[in-house]
Amino acid sequence: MPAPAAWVHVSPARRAWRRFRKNRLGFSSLVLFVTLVVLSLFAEVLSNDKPLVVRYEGRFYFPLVHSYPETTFGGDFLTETDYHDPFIRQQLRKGNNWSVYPPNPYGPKTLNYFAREPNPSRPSRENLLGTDDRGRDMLAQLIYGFRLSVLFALALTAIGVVIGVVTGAIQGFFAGKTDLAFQRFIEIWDSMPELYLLIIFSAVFAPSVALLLILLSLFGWVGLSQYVRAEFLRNRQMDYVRAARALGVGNGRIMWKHILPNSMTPVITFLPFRMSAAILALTSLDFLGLGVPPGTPSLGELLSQGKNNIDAWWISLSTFAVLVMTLLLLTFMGDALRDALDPRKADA
Amino acid sequence: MAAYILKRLLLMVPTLLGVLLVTFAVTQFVPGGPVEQYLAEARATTGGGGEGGGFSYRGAQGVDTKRLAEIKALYGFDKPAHERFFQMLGQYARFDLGRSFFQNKDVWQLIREKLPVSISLGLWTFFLSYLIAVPLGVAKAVRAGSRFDLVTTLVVLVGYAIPGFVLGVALLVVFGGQLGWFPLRGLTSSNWEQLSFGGKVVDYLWHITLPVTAMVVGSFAVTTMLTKNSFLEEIRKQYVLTARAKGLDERRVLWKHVFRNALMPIIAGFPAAFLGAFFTGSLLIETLFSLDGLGLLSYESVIRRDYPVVLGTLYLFTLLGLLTKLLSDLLYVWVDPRVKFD
Amino acid sequence: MNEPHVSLPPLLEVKDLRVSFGGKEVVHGVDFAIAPGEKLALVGESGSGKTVTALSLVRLVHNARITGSAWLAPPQAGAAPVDLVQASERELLGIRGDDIAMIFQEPMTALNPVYTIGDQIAEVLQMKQGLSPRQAWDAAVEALAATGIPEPARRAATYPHQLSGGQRQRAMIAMALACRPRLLLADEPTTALDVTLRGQILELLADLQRQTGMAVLLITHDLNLVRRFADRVAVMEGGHLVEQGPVGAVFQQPQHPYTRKLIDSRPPRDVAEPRAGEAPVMQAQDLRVSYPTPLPGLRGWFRKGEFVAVHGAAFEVPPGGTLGIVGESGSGKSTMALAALGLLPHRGALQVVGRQWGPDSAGNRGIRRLVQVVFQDPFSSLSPRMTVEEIVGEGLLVHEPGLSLAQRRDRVIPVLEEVGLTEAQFPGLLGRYPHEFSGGQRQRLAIARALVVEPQVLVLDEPTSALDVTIQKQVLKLLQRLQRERGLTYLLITHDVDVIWAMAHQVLVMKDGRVVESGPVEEVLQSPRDPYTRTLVAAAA
Amino acid sequence: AHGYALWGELKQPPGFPHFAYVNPQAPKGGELRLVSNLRYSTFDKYNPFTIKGSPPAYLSGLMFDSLLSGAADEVGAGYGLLAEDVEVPPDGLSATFRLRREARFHNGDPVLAADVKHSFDTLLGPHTSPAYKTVLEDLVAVEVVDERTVRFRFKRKNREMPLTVGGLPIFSRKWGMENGKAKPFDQVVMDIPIGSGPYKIGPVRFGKDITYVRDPNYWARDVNVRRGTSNFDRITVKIYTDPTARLEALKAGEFDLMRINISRDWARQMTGRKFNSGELVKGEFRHRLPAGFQSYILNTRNPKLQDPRVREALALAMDFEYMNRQLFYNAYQRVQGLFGNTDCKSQGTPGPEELALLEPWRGKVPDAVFGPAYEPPRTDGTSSLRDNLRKAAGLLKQAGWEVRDGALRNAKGESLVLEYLDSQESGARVMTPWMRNLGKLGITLNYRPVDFALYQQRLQKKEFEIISLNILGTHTPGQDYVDLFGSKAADVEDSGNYTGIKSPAVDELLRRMTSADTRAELLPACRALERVVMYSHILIPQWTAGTHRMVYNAWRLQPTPAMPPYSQGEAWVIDTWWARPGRAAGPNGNPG
Ligand SMILES: Nc1ncnc2c1ncn2[C@@H]1O[C@H](COP(=O)(O)OP(=O)(O)OP(=O)(O)O)[C@@H](O)[C@H]1O
Ligand SMILES: Nc1ncnc2c1ncn2[C@@H]1O[C@H](COP(=O)(O)OP(=O)(O)OP(=O)(O)O)[C@@H](O)[C@H]1O
Ligand SMILES: [Mg+2]
Ligand SMILES: [Mg+2]
Repeated sequence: MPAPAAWVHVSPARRAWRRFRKNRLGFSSLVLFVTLVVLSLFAEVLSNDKPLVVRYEGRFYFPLVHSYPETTFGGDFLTETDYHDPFIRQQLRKGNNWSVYPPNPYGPKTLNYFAREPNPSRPSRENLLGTDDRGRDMLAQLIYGFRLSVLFALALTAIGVVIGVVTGAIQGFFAGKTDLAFQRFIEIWDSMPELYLLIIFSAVFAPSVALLLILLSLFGWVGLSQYVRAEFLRNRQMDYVRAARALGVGNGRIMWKHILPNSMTPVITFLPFRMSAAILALTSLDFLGLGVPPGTPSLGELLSQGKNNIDAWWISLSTFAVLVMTLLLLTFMGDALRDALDPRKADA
Repeated sequence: MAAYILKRLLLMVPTLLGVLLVTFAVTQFVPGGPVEQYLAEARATTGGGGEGGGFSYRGAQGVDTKRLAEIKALYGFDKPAHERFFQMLGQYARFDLGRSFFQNKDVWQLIREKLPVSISLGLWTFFLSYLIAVPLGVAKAVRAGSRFDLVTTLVVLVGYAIPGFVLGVALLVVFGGQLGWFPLRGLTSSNWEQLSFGGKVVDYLWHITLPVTAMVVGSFAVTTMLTKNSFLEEIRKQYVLTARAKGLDERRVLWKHVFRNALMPIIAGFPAAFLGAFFTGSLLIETLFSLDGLGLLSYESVIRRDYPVVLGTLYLFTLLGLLTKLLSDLLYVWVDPRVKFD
Repeated sequence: MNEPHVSLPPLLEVKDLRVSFGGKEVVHGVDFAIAPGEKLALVGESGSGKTVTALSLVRLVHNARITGSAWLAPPQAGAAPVDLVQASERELLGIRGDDIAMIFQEPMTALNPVYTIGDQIAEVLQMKQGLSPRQAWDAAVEALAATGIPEPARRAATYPHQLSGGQRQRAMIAMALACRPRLLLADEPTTALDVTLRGQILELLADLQRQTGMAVLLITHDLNLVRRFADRVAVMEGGHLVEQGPVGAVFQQPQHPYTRKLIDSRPPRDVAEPRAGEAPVMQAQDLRVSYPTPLPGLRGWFRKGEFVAVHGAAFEVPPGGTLGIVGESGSGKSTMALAALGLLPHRGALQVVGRQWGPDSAGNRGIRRLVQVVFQDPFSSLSPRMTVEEIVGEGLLVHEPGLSLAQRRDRVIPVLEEVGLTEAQFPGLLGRYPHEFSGGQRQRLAIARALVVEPQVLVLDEPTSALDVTIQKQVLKLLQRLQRERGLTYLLITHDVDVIWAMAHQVLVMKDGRVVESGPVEEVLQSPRDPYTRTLVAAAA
Repeated sequence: AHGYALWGELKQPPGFPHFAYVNPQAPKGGELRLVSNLRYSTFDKYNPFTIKGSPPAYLSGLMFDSLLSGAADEVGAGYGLLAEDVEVPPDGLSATFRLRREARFHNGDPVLAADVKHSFDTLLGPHTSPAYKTVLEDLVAVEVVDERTVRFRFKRKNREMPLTVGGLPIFSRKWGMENGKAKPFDQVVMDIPIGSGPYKIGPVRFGKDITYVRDPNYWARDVNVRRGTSNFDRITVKIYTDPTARLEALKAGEFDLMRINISRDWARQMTGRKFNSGELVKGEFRHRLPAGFQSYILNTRNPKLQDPRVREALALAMDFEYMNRQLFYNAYQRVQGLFGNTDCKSQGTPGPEELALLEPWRGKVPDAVFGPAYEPPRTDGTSSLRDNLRKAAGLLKQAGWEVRDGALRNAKGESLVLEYLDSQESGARVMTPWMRNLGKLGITLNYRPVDFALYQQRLQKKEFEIISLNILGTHTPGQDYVDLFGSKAADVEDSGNYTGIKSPAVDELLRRMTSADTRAELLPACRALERVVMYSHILIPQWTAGTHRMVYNAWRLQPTPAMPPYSQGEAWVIDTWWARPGRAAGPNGNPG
């Protein structure tokens, strides 16, 4: 019987990947999510107030790459051109001049200065999803907000998961004194007046996304760590752990290879939720002046705008839709991942 | 076991000390203590002209240094920090939580007053969310991958993704304001005293429907998914086969055999959920429905630098938190006899 | 080939049963029938599909496609028979437990870890016989007692992980028998039991059979058992039923070559003499191991009781020697082995390769490599989320971190081959997970895992209990060869006197936590002094 | 005299029958339902004067009388309420009040001089808000002359003092007495105040609602300053902690009156069944209250903001017309100067008196002060934003700032980056257009929201570049302006001189203002000051609402025909409106 070579070299990771692929919902979620993230990485091309190409008086200009002062196009100011300014638009339309704008001709900070309705204005031909309460285009806000929020959430979640898993694993695995001491530490740490710490920080530092990431990471791991600890407390008593010990496997590897894969349920379950919590956390600190720097588009900010402008349904509805979609994609991916990591699921 | 419990109980003393010390130390560095806060409040006025005006200025109302010293003494800030700390510890040892800086009450009394609201919201939210989430999670696990699973995931996640306050506002506007089916604020009607017992019950339920809904809708997604995944993890193990081979019906297999094995992660979330539900409350929902609960109390005391309330509630809740945590650790052992803490 | 043996209409008639996992068929059309009250033994090579066949009769195989038919006669004459393969889940609910009970091969993983065994047995009684909780509990204790578990009342209140391998197995049996099924599927029910207990269990089965007319499908490797117990025997090989017939006939005139091989195999004694004069590799003096047990009532809150599993044991194993440990189930053999491995706290002196086991396991890393172990319950000792390659290769990764992936693989594959697991037989072997194997295959994985690091001392706790005689022979031969070539030292725990005979230099007999007899194998087996040893030897003969 | 006026002329003669703006025949009865307008969520005491705790809304106005009563159609005047006579000697160092014989506290006791002294002693005591001590800075002593005569002695001549002391609440000595002994004032918490006002405390649901009930035997019901006022039998104040819930409750008919502060709510939210049916009515009432000057404050302590041309350029980039249209629903008017809506406002070119004050400083003050009055830049009509920005760029260039590498830089290559400090995130919305326009000039304006306490701290220490301040106006500017613009205040921590302006000219004008003896002296000084301050470009004026925006229930409330010009809005309704008979019970008996 010839050994089918294809089988031999299928690593467990490949097998897991195959199982992941088999979950159609999860896999298409992954594809969609990655596509969205990648697209949002190119947000500048999709949604921007600067034209992609300008032809002005016989010459080509690429405002996306280069910044041209307004004087280039016959304006008054030496600062970068505002391509939405009616005067400039007129200039760019004169004679043989032409320009190509991105599909959505608004950047994250572009005000629709000439909107017909007070801000927030409802969806119109100009602003497909309306404007927010500052007069910025909602679609642009969503695109850029999605990018920032998702990247931020990914980072925050990753950090939180790593710390949470490591601390939880250590407590659960060693139990006894280690656990006792660590738990007390967590109790003290967790009851620290977070808000005051944040206020102190905000007095010292100017708000930035990085600072926010650090601050939120300080406390974001505790919850997960409790779950991981519980799982480890149970699983460390399993026979296969004892077997690994007998084999001389070190504690680190026992935790990592033997116990952790069997303790992933809470971790995987929480991933999507932590992500969306992180997205919301981006603005929860705004009132302390610790949110993202004001004016940075983020989904959280849009949500709070939605709350303050309940009659402007287009703000809350579209933000909410993006949020739900993100959460759904993540959950389906999480489900598929869970299946993929479960060897008892049939894979071939 | 008793030794372990005793050890844990004894360890609560240093833990509490640590918590208090850390918090106290932090409060020493927070800009704008109660004195400044007081002065700012005395200076700022409400109302005024229009939007974006910062705070209003009403002529010179500067406070000279003598008066400043008086106010400081009023808040006990004339003494050095360590003295205040030890004084506080002495009080706490006797379960005297001190008096609020800004309200004419002691901390106990404040907490006691806010408890009905917090317990009302917390109790219902806690029970409803677990009572719905766990069976739903089990049902989803059994039917993993089916249409039912998909649809419920969708529903549950949509519920989760709506921030509580947005949902609260929506409920309030639609069912409270537009339709007028539910009251807009409070736990009871103004004629509560005159109602019969049954009437009181109905009135109470009528009042808490909207806030509890707003809190519950987002609260069971996590538990549901956790239950589902935890069940899925267990459901393929061999002992489930044994249980099936014994001829047990599906309900018994799930609820007796799998359930207890899958319970660990659910229990791990208990202390936080419990404390969160009962004692932290929800600031936004409380504000929205004008419910005067602990959420609002904690938030306002933090923002106004009402340190006795901040520290007093912290002390109390930490103590309760430690106890629930001990309880949940003991539950681990009870649920899974293999768990050992040594 | 399968003319009905008894004239009664069959209780169960299996036709062309095929089972496949993910497109790969492992049972290729099996036909057999069992009459009421009949005892059919299913024997066959490890991995030939016995367990899968049995499980598919109650449709308890995950992710498997089952075809063919298995008609179960109705309890009352006149009602329609049920096809177990096609029956609805609801129908099966009524059948499982009531009509067909199952004893699983690996009791550790098959028992619910969070309920006491008493609970698990009583549950059946409550459900199926409508007993009150109290009555059910009492009946459960009785059922345990019937299986020969000492102190059944106390044991009923313990959790599966607090029992010895044999005790778990008996708990499993008690549970299956509790509901008085019409058909018992017993998958290797006695592997962890010593000969005397085996007799007792068979007695128990026979009793029941007399009382209720229960039919038994006995899956086993133990041909003695088959001879003594079964009416008919069916032989499986590679997913096919190759031979079937009355026990006497098959044993006297085996038709199929595999059957012949099976019947002829008896592990030959082939032992190299240990290197005398050298310091013993493992040495124990006055070894005492105990487990904490809860005390009842309020006292239990403040103090823990102690169950002493091994009292004052002493032994010595010279390099290249084999110490066989036999003894009653629950007598403390596994406990002693675990202590010898430094996995349990112990008192008394214990020296391994000239070193004392320290209290902390981290400092013992060096010894770990030299001392390896094959656990009694292989399934639970294999990490469920690791593949064969990872499981077997792990020891290398830990002890020879310098090896590349390919080098490791080059070491892993031959060892697997030596225990009879080849890529040819199992496509994708290296990437498989433990649950995708049969009981015997898992046991061999555990052996391979221990062998791959080339230890000096090997503790083998029932290493061949799940292996059919042919594979057993192959494995024992391997062990003997390794001993000869590399001077390996074995601590061999087994119930199988044949295995002892084939392998051991010295024997140690345990009962109730004490060593009752020890000495060179010839001496002990040929002129046993202790009454227990005597029964053991007599029963095995 | 029967009253006291800042500048000596009372509008109403002695013995006038009632104020012109009330309906003396207004029927009494019915209920007025209000919503609490306080910042904190509950009330926990009935004593509005102590430091700790929060009293219910409207309590002190409804329960306490004062010696004098203001008139809503007149500024700087008070007419005797508890006092039937007030005498201020020409030296202005004291004021003597004679109490009315019929004045009674709620417990029936007469209001005596000793009560007045007790009230002031208490307010100046250790347990009350320091604000009282600040306003009574110039009070030296309160003397009981006889049973019903009380004299206040002042440190120095201060025209406002008689009005100040006449306006403070008077309460009984018996308030807070326990077994004949007075408790320390800070422990007087739940004791029902013993005042002499028109209302008493009725049913209370603690922390949720409070109802004030009219005292039918109110001693002053026929006194001229009270005639036709306090017409509602009950005034219920409900507490709603969330603004959204409050609005919804309004729409559901839970209140009879609510003042709307946010233009968006006013423009977009006031819809629904009750508005369509005409039950709820949006009322915009133009007032003549001083506009004050809500402005962006430029801190000139900062080197970047020291050049007036730079500051002017900043002002030019602010496009108020856009903001009003896009953000405020055209609800506001531009603030023009310091004294909008008052006689102190400067108009046209300076008159002779103003010139007399200004001439000595020619050259030391901006030349523009001698021209037409200040007017903030506009973007409608003749000039557009582009023009303004062009002008601003020109000014910046003169000041040595030019655009290089995409940013505005000075000779040293430093770019112009400014920070706007705020304590609420929502302010960003308003700042966005200005930030955008400044960006066109190459100026980066960062928005930096911080926690309120931190904000206070930075303000106190003057560590900011730009903030926004709502400075309330007054018809009688005085000492406060010294604190706002005086050189001395510029160096005092915690002073009101946020801009850091230090100008001898301003100091001199302020001196003239505070020492003015007549209005004729005061007004030119004020106007000259306004010109100098505005042309110094230290403030960028923002906007102001010239109206009170209130929603009221027209089925339940009957408004008086016209709002007196100096009314505070809600007070007008509470004091002078009455319940419409017939419909008063109302179709909505919703319990709340
Ligand atoms: N879940 C699974 N997925 C894939 N293959 C499986 C699975 N379970 C069992 N097998 C394969 O099916 C075959 C039959 O297994 P089975 O457990 O029936 O053997 P067995 O006859 O009981 O052997 P043993 O005596 O060793 O227990 C084996 O080759 C095994 O590798
Ligand atoms: N964790 C435990 N807690 C308490 N008692 C235990 C525990 N593990 C084993 N025992 C008891 O210790 C005794 C010895 O068990 P051990 O596993 O050593 O038996 P054994 O000789 O290996 O038996 P078998 O042949 O059945 O495997 C048994 O009576 C068992 O009930
Ligand atoms: Mg098997
Ligand atoms: Mg054993």
